[in-house]
Parts: sequence; structure tokens; C-alpha cells
Amino acid sequence: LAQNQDLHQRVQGASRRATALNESYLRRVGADIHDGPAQLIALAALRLDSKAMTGAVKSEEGLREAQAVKAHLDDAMKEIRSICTGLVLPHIETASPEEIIRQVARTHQSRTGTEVHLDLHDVPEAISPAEKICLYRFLQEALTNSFRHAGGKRQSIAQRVDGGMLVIEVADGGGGFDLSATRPGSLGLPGLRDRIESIGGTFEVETSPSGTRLRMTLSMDGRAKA
Amino acid sequence: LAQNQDLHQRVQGASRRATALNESYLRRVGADIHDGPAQLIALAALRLDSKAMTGAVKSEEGLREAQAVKAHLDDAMKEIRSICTGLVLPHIETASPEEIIRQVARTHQSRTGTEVHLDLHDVPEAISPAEKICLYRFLQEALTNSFRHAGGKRQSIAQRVDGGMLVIEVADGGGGFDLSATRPGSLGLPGLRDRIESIGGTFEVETSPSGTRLRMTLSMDGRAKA
Amino acid sequence: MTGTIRIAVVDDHPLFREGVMRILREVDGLDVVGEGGSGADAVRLVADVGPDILLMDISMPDGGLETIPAVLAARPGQKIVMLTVSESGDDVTRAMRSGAMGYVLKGIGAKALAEVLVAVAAGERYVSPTLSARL
Ligand SMILES: Nc1ncnc2c1ncn2[C@@H]1O[C@H](COP(=O)(O)OP(=O)(O)OP(=O)(O)O)[C@@H](O)[C@H]1O
Ligand SMILES: Nc1ncnc2c1ncn2[C@@H]1O[C@H](COP(=O)(O)OP(=O)(O)OP(=O)(O)O)[C@@H](O)[C@H]1O
Ligand SMILES: [K+]
Ligand SMILES: [Mg+2]
Ligand SMILES: [Mg+2]
Ligand SMILES: [Mg+2]
Repeated sequence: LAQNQDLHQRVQGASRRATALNESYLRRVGADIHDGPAQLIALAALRLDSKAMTGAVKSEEGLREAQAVKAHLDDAMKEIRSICTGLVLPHIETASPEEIIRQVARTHQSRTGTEVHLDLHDVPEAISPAEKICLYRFLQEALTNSFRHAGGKRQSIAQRVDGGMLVIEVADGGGGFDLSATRPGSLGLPGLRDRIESIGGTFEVETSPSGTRLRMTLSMDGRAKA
Repeated sequence: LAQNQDLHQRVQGASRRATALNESYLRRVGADIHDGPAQLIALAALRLDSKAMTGAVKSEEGLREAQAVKAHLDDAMKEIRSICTGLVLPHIETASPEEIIRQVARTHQSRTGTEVHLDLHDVPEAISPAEKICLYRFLQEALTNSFRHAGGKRQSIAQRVDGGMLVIEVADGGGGFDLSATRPGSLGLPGLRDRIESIGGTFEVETSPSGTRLRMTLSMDGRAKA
Repeated sequence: MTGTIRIAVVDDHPLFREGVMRILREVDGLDVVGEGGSGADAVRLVADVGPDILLMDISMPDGGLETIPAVLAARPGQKIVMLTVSESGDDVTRAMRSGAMGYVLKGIGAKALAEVLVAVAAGERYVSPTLSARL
């Protein structure tokens, strides 16, 4: 038994370390993009519209061309922002699980123009930083899938405590999918499973023609409830 | 013993899976940047230089301004390229280990303007794809460190087969460093150790005031030598 | 509008800051009276030169959001406009609640930026349209 526990812990340790390094690495990539190309593009967009520039353009066609260039830069900035948002975690160190859930739901709603129904019970006050990151990435990926693959239909997040376990579910009312035939190269669901299991949680997918439900379960051993 | 092997394999399995997901994820981020913002910036730069645009700019000052904007976009593209290069692996699926070593050395030399001495013996013809990625990332990070932290002094890559093991070393003649006092937040060396151990290899660092040597060792069990 | 609107620009990216100052100086009725690259610089600038508007980055040493209260303590009533890459709803909310008068996304053109600054100098609040929905 002792050996079994040791095994369990080493598997989790290796995987958790890789996940943490991954997260730091993505944060750095996000910062590199933000500090480098994003600033330069912003600068170009700014100067393109300067007096020195527009004042010197003497034809209608030239002005239209300058506007087209500006539009490309606007689009480039939008894409860069959305790539960086996906990469870099917001500051969730001091947020409670409930705040994290509400924040992810809010962001998803405003970004996609869809609704996310919340059903929260007994949200624990404190979970570990690793659990927070995991929770955030779980909600983010699950909602993104519900939007991309289920048209954002009847999206919901449910949270409850059940038999000493913290249970969080994201569900939608889309058409579901064939679990045995997912697109090769998809990273979302496999990444989530790894991430959740690496911190000792469990991950389940339930899907049928009437919708999909992802469930993440964490042990609440000795944790304070709200 | 059987249980011990099982343990060993599960630890490696978890870690390798996390590393592989990581690699795929970075590849995708690189592709997103490349296919999105990079294309738009390139397009903007192109149109800025078009006849419709330059022909319509009627003052010296306006032309200078347009050139400055163009220069910002060029710089943004350069930075995006270098970020993507760091993220995305080149196509090394069909390359032999020797080709990988020569390619990384060449790229490093031309990027930094420094020299990399090669000392290659009995390079095996075939290693697994996971080993290739690991080899590539090991060389890339080790040389980057030698350039950044050791001024690129006496950089070398040595490769040999020793007692059934494939041994690859990257060394420099810089001032070395205190292994027990590395900058918090540094990812390079911890990431390498994880990556190499996850495919069953070993990783060693030797450093002294006369230089630093990183060593990666992979078992050659039943592999053909060149 | 009576007199020139005096602006201080604080951003840790030197090239970007330089560009902002250049295009603002081109505009009639606007002038740049100080520059800096950190929150500490911002606090010092408002005390030393008392600009009409402090145009300030978020992602920089000391943090732009963290600097808003310090600036307002040093010079109550100081008008502050954030100019940033961040489109995070939380950043917008925090900036406006802390007392900023404007929140502008980097990528804005020179003409539009000048218009925002004139409006803020006249007492209006401004948030980039794509973000105002998130408040
Ligand atoms: N909520 C859902 N409703 C319907 N189909 C889904 C849902 N979630 C996932 N799927 C299906 O499962 C596949 C795998 O999902 P997964 O999140 O792993 O990859 P992905 O979303 O396609 O890409 P990514 O790697 O960007 O997440 C999807 O391609 C989709 O076909
Ligand atoms: N070849 C070297 N010569 C001298 N010092 C080195 C060398 N390699 C590493 N170091 C020292 O060890 C530290 C840790 O190296 P590591 O590669 O983990 O991080 P880093 O290079 O600083 O950042 P990054 O996360 O980008 O790799 C470095 O900051 C540096 O002080
Ligand atoms: K002026
Ligand atoms: Mg997905
Ligand atoms: Mg390094
Ligand atoms: Mg900045």
C-alpha cells in the first residue's frame, strides 16, 4: 500500500511539474508578444493616422489605401489580444473559486454574446493555487467547446459538494459527439484530463444527442466550506 | 521488481504525455500567430509600400512618416518570426540526429554570429521522434544559454556512443554559475531535465569558473549505429 | 477650448512612448509636458509638472492600475487616461473604479486619440467602444 501511494504521488508529481512549467512558459510567450510585436503594431497604427501622414496624402485612392492598411493593423491587434488572452492566466491568485467561476462566465458571455447559466452551491472558500489554475482552464476549455461545437446552446456551470468531493460541471444542449471518433490533433479534452488528474482530481465526459456535460471532481479533504 | 518497472513506466508515461501535449500546444500557438497577425501585418506592410499609397503621398515628411510606419511593421514581423521560431519545431521528422545537430548549430551561428565547434562520432542513424524533439530542444536551450550567459565563448557540441549509451554534450568556456542559486522563474534547465527524464534519458550539468557542460544521455538498446 | 491641453505620457516602451509624444505634439491645442516609464515616474510627474492629463500604460514597472490611487493621492482631481494592450474587462473596471477618466486600447490612431484627450480635458469620460459593454 505504501508503495502504491508512492507510485501515485510520483506519477502525479512528474505530470504536475510538466503542467506548471507549461503554464509558466505560456505566460512568458504571452509577455513576449505583448512587449514586442504588439507595441510595434500599435505604434504603426498610431502613426499611420498622424497629421504628417494624412496631411501628405493627396488623393482619394491614397486615403482609402491608408484606411485599408489601418484596418489590417486593427485586425492584427485583435488577434494578438485574443491569442494573449488564451495564453496568459488572469490574476486569480487572490480570487475565490466562486469569483473565478463568475469571471470566466462573464468573459465568455461578453466575448461570444451567449448566455451561461450558473447554479452554485456550497462553493468552498479556499482551494490551492494549482487547483485554481486547473479550475480556470477547465471552465475556459469546456465553455469554448460548448460555443464552438454546440453553438453555445443552454450553456451552464454547476457547482456542488457531494460526499466530501467538490464537483464542477459544464454542460450544454448541443448535439453531442462520438467520444471514440474525435478529431486527431485536438488538444482540449486530452489536455484537461491530464491537467486534472495531475492534481489528483477526476475528469468525466458525458455526451449524447441531447448535449454534453464535462465533470471535474476534486477531493475536499479537510477544506473549509463557505 | 516488476512493480518497480511499472512505477517507472507510469511516471514516465504521465510526464511524456504532458510534454507531448505541451509541444503540440506550442506548435498551435505558433501557427495561430503565423496564420493570423503575421499575415495581416505582412499585408499592411505591403500595401503601405504600394503605388496607390506612395504615389499619393506628396511631401517629403509624409514619405518619411510612411517609411517609419513600414519599419515598425518590419520589426514587428521580425519579432514575431523569432517568437515563432522558438515555439515551433522545424520539420525534423525525417532528419537524422546528425542533421539535427548540424542544423541547430548552423542556425545558432547565423543568428548570433558566434562559432559552434562540432565533434561527432558514431552518430546513430535513427532515433525515435520523441528523442528527436528532445535532442533539438536540448541543443537549442543549451546553446541559447551559452550565448546569453557565457558570451558564446568556445561553444561546442560533442556526440559519442559510450557503453551502449548515446551521449550528447554542449559545452562553453564562459564563467559558469552557481547551480544552487539560479534565478527564480528560469525555465530552461528545469524544463530540459523534465523533458529528458520523461523519455527515459538522464541529464547532467557540470559547471565551474572555466565553463559549463550540459550532458544528455539516451539508452541505445537495440539501435543501429551509423 | 481655452489654452493648450498639457499632457504627460508614461509608458515603459520607449519607442511607443516616443511615437505618442510625436503625434500629440503635431496636433493643434495639445502639448506634451513630461514623459516617464514607470508608476513612480507618473507620481513624480504629476507633482512636478501638473499636466492636464496623464496618459498612462498598464503593463509597466509598478503597474499602471496600482499607480492610479497614488497619482490621485499626490494630486487630487488629476485626469488620467489609460492607453494599453489589455482588453480585460477586469482591468477596465478596475481602472475606472480607481478614478481613471479614460480607457483606450493600443491600436488607436492618432486622430482618434487626440479626440479622446480633448473630450477628457473637457470633463468627459471615455472607454473604447469594444470594451464599454463589459463595464
Ligand atoms: N460540447 C461539445 N459539443 C459537441 N462536440 C464537442 C463538444 N466538445 C467537444 N466536442 C467534439 O470533440 C472534439 C474534441 O474536443 P477538443 O476540445 O479535444 O478539441 P477541439 O475543441 O476540436 O480543439 P482544441 O484542441 O482547440 O480544443 C471536438 O473537435 C468536437 O468534435
Ligand atoms: N552556459 C551558462 N553559463 C553561465 N551561466 C549559465 C549558463 N546556463 C545557465 N546559466 C545560469 O543559470 C541560470 C538558469 O538557466 P536557465 O536556462 O534555467 O534560465 P535562463 O536562461 O535564465 O532563462 P530561460 O528560462 O529563458 O532559459 C541562468 O539564469 C544563468 O544565470
Ligand atoms: K501642438
Ligand atoms: Mg476544444
Ligand atoms: Mg535558458
Ligand atoms: Mg508597457
